[in-house]
Amino acid sequence: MDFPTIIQILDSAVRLMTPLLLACLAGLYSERSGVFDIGLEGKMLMAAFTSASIAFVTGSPWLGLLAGIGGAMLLSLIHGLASITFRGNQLISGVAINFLASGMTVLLGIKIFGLGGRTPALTGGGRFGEITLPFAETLRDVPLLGPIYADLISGHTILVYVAFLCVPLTWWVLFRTRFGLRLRAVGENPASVDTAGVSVTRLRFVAVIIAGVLCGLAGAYLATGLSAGFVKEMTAGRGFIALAALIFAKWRPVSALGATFLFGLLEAIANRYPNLDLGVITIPSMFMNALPYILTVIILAGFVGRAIPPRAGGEPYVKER
Amino acid sequence: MAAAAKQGGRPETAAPYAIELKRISKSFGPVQANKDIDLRVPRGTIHGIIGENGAGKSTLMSILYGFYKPDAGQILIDGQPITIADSQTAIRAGIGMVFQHFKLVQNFTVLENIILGAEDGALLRPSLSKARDVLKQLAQEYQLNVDPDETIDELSVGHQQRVEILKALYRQADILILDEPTGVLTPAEADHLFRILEGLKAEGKTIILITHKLREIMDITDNVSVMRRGQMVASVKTAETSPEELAELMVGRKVILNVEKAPAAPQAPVLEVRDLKLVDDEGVERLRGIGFDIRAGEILGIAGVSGNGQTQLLELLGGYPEKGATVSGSIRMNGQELDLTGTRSDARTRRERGIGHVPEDRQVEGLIMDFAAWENVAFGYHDQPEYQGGLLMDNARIKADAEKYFEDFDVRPRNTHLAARNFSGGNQQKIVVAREIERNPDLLLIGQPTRGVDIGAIEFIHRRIVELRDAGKAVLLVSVELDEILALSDRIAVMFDGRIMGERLPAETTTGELGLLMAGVTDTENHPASDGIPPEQNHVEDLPKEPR
Amino acid sequence: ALADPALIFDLGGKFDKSFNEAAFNGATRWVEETGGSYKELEMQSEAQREQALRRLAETGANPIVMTGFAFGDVLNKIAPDYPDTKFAIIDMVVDQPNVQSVVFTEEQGSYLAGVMAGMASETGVAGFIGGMDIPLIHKFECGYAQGFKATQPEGKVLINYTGTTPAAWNDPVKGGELAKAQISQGADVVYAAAGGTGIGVLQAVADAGKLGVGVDSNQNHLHPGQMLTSMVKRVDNAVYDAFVAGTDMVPGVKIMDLAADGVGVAIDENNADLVTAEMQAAVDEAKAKIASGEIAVHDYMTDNACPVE
Amino acid sequence: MDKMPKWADVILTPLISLVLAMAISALVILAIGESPTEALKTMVDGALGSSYGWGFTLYYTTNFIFTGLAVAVAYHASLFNIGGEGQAMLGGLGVALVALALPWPHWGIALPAAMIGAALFGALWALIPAWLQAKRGSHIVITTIMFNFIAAALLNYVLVNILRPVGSMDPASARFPEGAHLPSLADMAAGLGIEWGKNTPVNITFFIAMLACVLVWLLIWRTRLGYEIRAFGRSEPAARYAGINPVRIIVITMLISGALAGLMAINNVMGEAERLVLNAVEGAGFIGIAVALMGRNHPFGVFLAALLFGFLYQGGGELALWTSIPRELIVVIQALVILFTGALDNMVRMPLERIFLSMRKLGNG
Ligand SMILES: Nc1ncnc2c1ncn2[C@@H]1O[C@H](COP(=O)(O)OP(=O)(O)OP(=O)(O)O)[C@@H](O)[C@H]1O
Ligand SMILES: Nc1ncnc2c1ncn2[C@@H]1O[C@H](COP(=O)(O)OP(=O)(O)OP(=O)(O)O)[C@@H](O)[C@H]1O
Ligand SMILES: [Mg+2]
Ligand SMILES: [Mg+2]
Repeated sequence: MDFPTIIQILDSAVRLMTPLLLACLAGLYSERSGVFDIGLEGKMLMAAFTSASIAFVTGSPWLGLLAGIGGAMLLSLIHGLASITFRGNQLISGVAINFLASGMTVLLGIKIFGLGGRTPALTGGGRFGEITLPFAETLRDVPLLGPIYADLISGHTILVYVAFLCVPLTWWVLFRTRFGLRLRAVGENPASVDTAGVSVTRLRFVAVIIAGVLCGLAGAYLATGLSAGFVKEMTAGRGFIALAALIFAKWRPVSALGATFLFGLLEAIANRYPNLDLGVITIPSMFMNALPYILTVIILAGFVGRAIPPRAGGEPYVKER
Repeated sequence: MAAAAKQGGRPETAAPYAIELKRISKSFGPVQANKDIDLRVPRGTIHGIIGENGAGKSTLMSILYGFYKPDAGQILIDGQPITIADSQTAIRAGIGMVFQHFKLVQNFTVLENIILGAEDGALLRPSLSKARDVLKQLAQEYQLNVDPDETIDELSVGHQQRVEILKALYRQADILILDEPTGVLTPAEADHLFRILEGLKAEGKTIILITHKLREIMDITDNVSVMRRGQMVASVKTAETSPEELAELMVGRKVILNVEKAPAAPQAPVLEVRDLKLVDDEGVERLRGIGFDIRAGEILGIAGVSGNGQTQLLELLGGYPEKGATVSGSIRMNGQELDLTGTRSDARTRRERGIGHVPEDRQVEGLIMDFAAWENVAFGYHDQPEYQGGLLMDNARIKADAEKYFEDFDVRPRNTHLAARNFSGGNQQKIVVAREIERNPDLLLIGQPTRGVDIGAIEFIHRRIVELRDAGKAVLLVSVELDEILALSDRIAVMFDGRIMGERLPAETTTGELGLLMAGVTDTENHPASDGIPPEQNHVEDLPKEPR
Repeated sequence: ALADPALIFDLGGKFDKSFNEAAFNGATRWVEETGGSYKELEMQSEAQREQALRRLAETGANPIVMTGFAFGDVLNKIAPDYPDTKFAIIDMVVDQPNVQSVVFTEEQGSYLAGVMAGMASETGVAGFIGGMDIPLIHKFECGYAQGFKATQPEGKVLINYTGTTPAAWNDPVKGGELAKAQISQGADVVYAAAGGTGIGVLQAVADAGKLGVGVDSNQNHLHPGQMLTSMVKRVDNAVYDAFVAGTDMVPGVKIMDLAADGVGVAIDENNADLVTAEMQAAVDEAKAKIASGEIAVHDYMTDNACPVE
Repeated sequence: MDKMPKWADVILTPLISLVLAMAISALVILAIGESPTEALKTMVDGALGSSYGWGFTLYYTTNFIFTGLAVAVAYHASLFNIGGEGQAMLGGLGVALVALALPWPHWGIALPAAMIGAALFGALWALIPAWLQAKRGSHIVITTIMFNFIAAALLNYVLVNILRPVGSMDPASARFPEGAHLPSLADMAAGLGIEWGKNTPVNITFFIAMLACVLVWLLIWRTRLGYEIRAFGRSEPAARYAGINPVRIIVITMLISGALAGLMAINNVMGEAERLVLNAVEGAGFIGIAVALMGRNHPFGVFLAALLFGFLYQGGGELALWTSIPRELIVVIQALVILFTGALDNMVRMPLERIFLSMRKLGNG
């Protein structure tokens, strides 16, 4: 594997991990506050649809992005209503949201565009373009660092950089601000927050809404960054992978970066080597496709210990029975 | 009703009361926890509240603190009517509360817990550094020393409670509510706490103290109110009442406050423990070579400040040392060696060997809170032959036993189909004790038997323990309540830092001496610190000498 | 009265931008020309196949056309129950007296696409991206590879399959990523046989300024100037013919090969500039040779293997 | 000391929730310019209006019962088994291997053998995640998600490269021998001289599913193992205090769970398709999660929820087949039903409780 190849694989990994990272951070906020969220998939899907639609109609990816955030947030609010206000089962609510999104997106798509659930392809200005960072070209020839800067770091859509900025930001919010302190507390022991005179409901809603925003970014990136429009079920299970990454990362932002990068990298490698020829046998494509998942299990079992979720996670806060 | 009319503790000063509750009512669904409660607490006094488990004490105080909203009634602070919608309001009104089940974030540091909800500014750093200074002052002022950077789960319950008190003080509470604060404290810790309370009182702060211990009431309260079945049945000046009267007011019948028991008639050793060592998964030595015997028909009391290995000892004897712990030594039960490791070392096997166990924490270990009471009655014994009907369990049989236990132990409410969590702690405890005692084990391990339990229940549970002993069974009693230890034990061993510091006979020792041992002060006279060989071994003939 | 024909789409749905859609177009053309009406159904579950076939047969629809090999087994089972109804199945051979089995020689069409790719490619590396790793798609892949190697013997064909779940047909993101991976390995012509995933592939290819090859329907319009061609599989003709023939549809195997214009490469205003004269010539030559049998394009299905690569 | 009578909690609340869900669905249908009443009529007729409709409804119900029970059993040990999909796929493989192994003389012999195959493969697919959870603490949610993908890859490979008959375009196994064909309810009814559900896929497995419900109920609430599973699920420390071995419980529970998921294959693979196709499970594993949660992890609840989903599936299928309403509408309706009956149930329960309390108060005086 020569250097350029490595750069290309890493470059691909970055693109593949970005939606996972955003969704993973979304889940992090929600679950740190004690609200489990297996509806990441659905929220991303909805965001992908709304962003693609609006981006197509208005021709502006930014308006699309707003719409994406709006779409995801709508589902977040449903999740909040069910699992916070009405203390419903958070898992059921999440499942419902996934169904709702996969149905609604196509239904609306057919109704609006009549393309069997797809949105028309976005052309030119309708998508987020790739940003070339300053001096990328001039620095390209610098050995080692040049290509890393020019090919790996430069040349992604704005949302990629946003996603990566979200990691230190999340860390800072979580561990350096009042909000973060309360957020972590409400996920560990809501009664402690309640008796300290802070509203559990408000905190959790804020967290769930932030999750919506991040899922919105993720969905918009899928539909208006990576591809040019919405295709039904286009999230293709990424929400669940993000969930896995979240647990993998033990609900910590920086580890989340690592975990999602690992998933991205494994997939990129599998893409690059679709059927490894081991001389004796060539591994069939199916197994190369499954490789990321197999390795995940191995790594999980081998190197990652027990993951303890936020203590109050999944439990609605009930004072009076 | 008339009870409220009997306004004892009203002082002559016409000054408005720090707290005045008028006709407070609260029900949880069908349960009326508080009914038309009146309460007046003069400023600068310590006011005791007593009552049976489930009488409504915690609820009433939680209402005052804005944790629950009352269905009806009025609250006045310093004569001003106020609606306490949430704890925020209560805190602003200068009310602080130490809940019986602490409201701390386990994996937060002390400092973080202190500032939670009382941060100044959106950034943590400044708040933390400010809190650090304030904490220093408070610590000196009230001898409330805790390491601000420890995480809560590293702290003993006693220290956790300090954190709760500091939380209140940090918020400048001048009305302080403590719900069963001494339930988890050693006598020393308790005395320390009371000195603090006296200090606060001297500063003119008002204190409400919920407790099940009449001695504490008599010692430090100015007035005391008694609750029963959700109502306030009396409020009297402490000076004008007696423990007996209070007990009767509480329970509604005469209560014998001191255990009377015949002298023990010990026989052959049932349990022989030698050089027991346990190192937990963090590599901390929890047991450093414990050795003792318990003979049939005697109660060995183990005194000690909580966190000195008693829990590990009980769990190890009970057959479930914490995960990843390494253990060594020997345990003999009725002369038979018990496995310390492997599949035959589990709790199930221990029970087969005739060891019953009332765990220290009834809510986390002793019961499945969501199971119906009758199901809990089989817990741990669910695989006993008599509960099996072919492939299935014989639930009818279990229910029958449950009814019997409820009858024998007077568990209230007398409804075996309620979930365990809907019983008060006292009654929860009765269920556990009943389960273990009715099995009539050769050896009963019993930890903190009466923690948080009302005197009616305490009297009852104590009596049953003594009866078991008189039936020729062995009992290992672990308690942080010295009174309890002294009242029940035939022999007392004191644990400190994973060792047994020495053994005493109740008749021949004093709280003072025990207190010293509990603090790790080994005395020079003829009781050396145990090196794993029980002191009395030399005068117990029938003890098989082990090869060393 | 003359019975209405019926058309059943496979799970992909009629707007799969691919061969279900092609079938739909055929039906639509028939409607436009004859003004007739027909019944159409979309599957949503495996268990419904039999239900749909029987219900249509019982409601008197005739002929009944279905797209996709997945119907083969069921059709084989129920066709005898409706001897008076004519059935047509695409991509599968069902040996029943009242069934017409329409099979396409995808390898031949793909061969032509491969030839064009061979001539268009400057790097000598071509890419192929399939949906799921199943025999049908290997047919495309193998023909394409043969055509490419025929023009660039030293050339290389990169092959990727998107996934192993139904999502593999609807994952444009992964499709795009695979395309980028192949491009980064030098591919400058990429052929997508992956349904909805293909949309992402062709998009990524166009973004990178490389050439894409569409599949099934004529997809040249997706990225004018960036689509070398599309390997069209005239499912629309098959459906159209069946509908036109109506109840007189001839049972038996109907092979839609180059000769029958069943497969081919689309050349229209969208890719006219890309198709050089010699490219055109090469394609025509290959066509002729295949027709004459001089070139025998290997069919993956015969031995589950591909001679090249 | 409940706040309202049990019947109100288990019957009234879900019913009202269901009505709400349907009301919203109606609005959605209106929004896409179709007629709710027509849609409802089509669905009810198509799913429940004829023995034919029932034949499909019950077929889907059977699938969902198995996957629902699988999730429910694991849930009692507080294990969230998202792997039903993969376990059911492997179960299908087990069935196929058994069915194709011998020229079975009679289904009566083939069925038990195939059941063993299905249960075994399903259980084995659950074993690894279970073991990793028990021994290494690897979170079962991740591992089961991963194993769904791995199962799909495995099945893809096996069908294309091993089980596919030579020359067949279809990535599917060969047809099972006659002797391995299960009697459909139609056949059985016909045996009794009744004309019922001709050409419908529902088959004898339906009874097996109902039997499974009863057995699971017995297991969970009447056996020692069930007692231990529930106890462990509620509190691990308590379980250890009671001498319950966590590793044992986790592994056994997941084996049972996986086996149940695997058994679904008896219905769809052996009973319906009579061969193994790539897309055999069709997401039933995920529906199982909804079914279990909605059924409150109680076998009877699971049965009802499965029936409801069977109805929605078949009714929705009819809707898509015979009207211009897109099939995705049904997914939306499913979502709303799950949401209202499963997650927003307190929205209905809370006011009801208040009503009943006040009624009781009036009653008391
Ligand atoms: N959150 C709650 N939900 C429902 N019922 C409750 C709740 N809290 C208390 N109760 C019920 O209200 C009654 C009074 O409970 P409370 O905690 O006030 O008693 P208590 O006097 O504190 O008892 P203890 O001495 O055990 O602390 C009990 O019957 C209890 O079951
Ligand atoms: N959320 C709740 N739902 C139902 N009952 C409750 C709830 N919270 C507390 N209780 C009941 O209220 C009563 C007293 O509440 P509390 O938490 O004070 O119990 P407790 O103080 O631990 O009892 P004890 O003081 O005897 O140990 C107990 O019966 C407890 O089971
Ligand atoms: Mg209390
Ligand atoms: Mg209490």
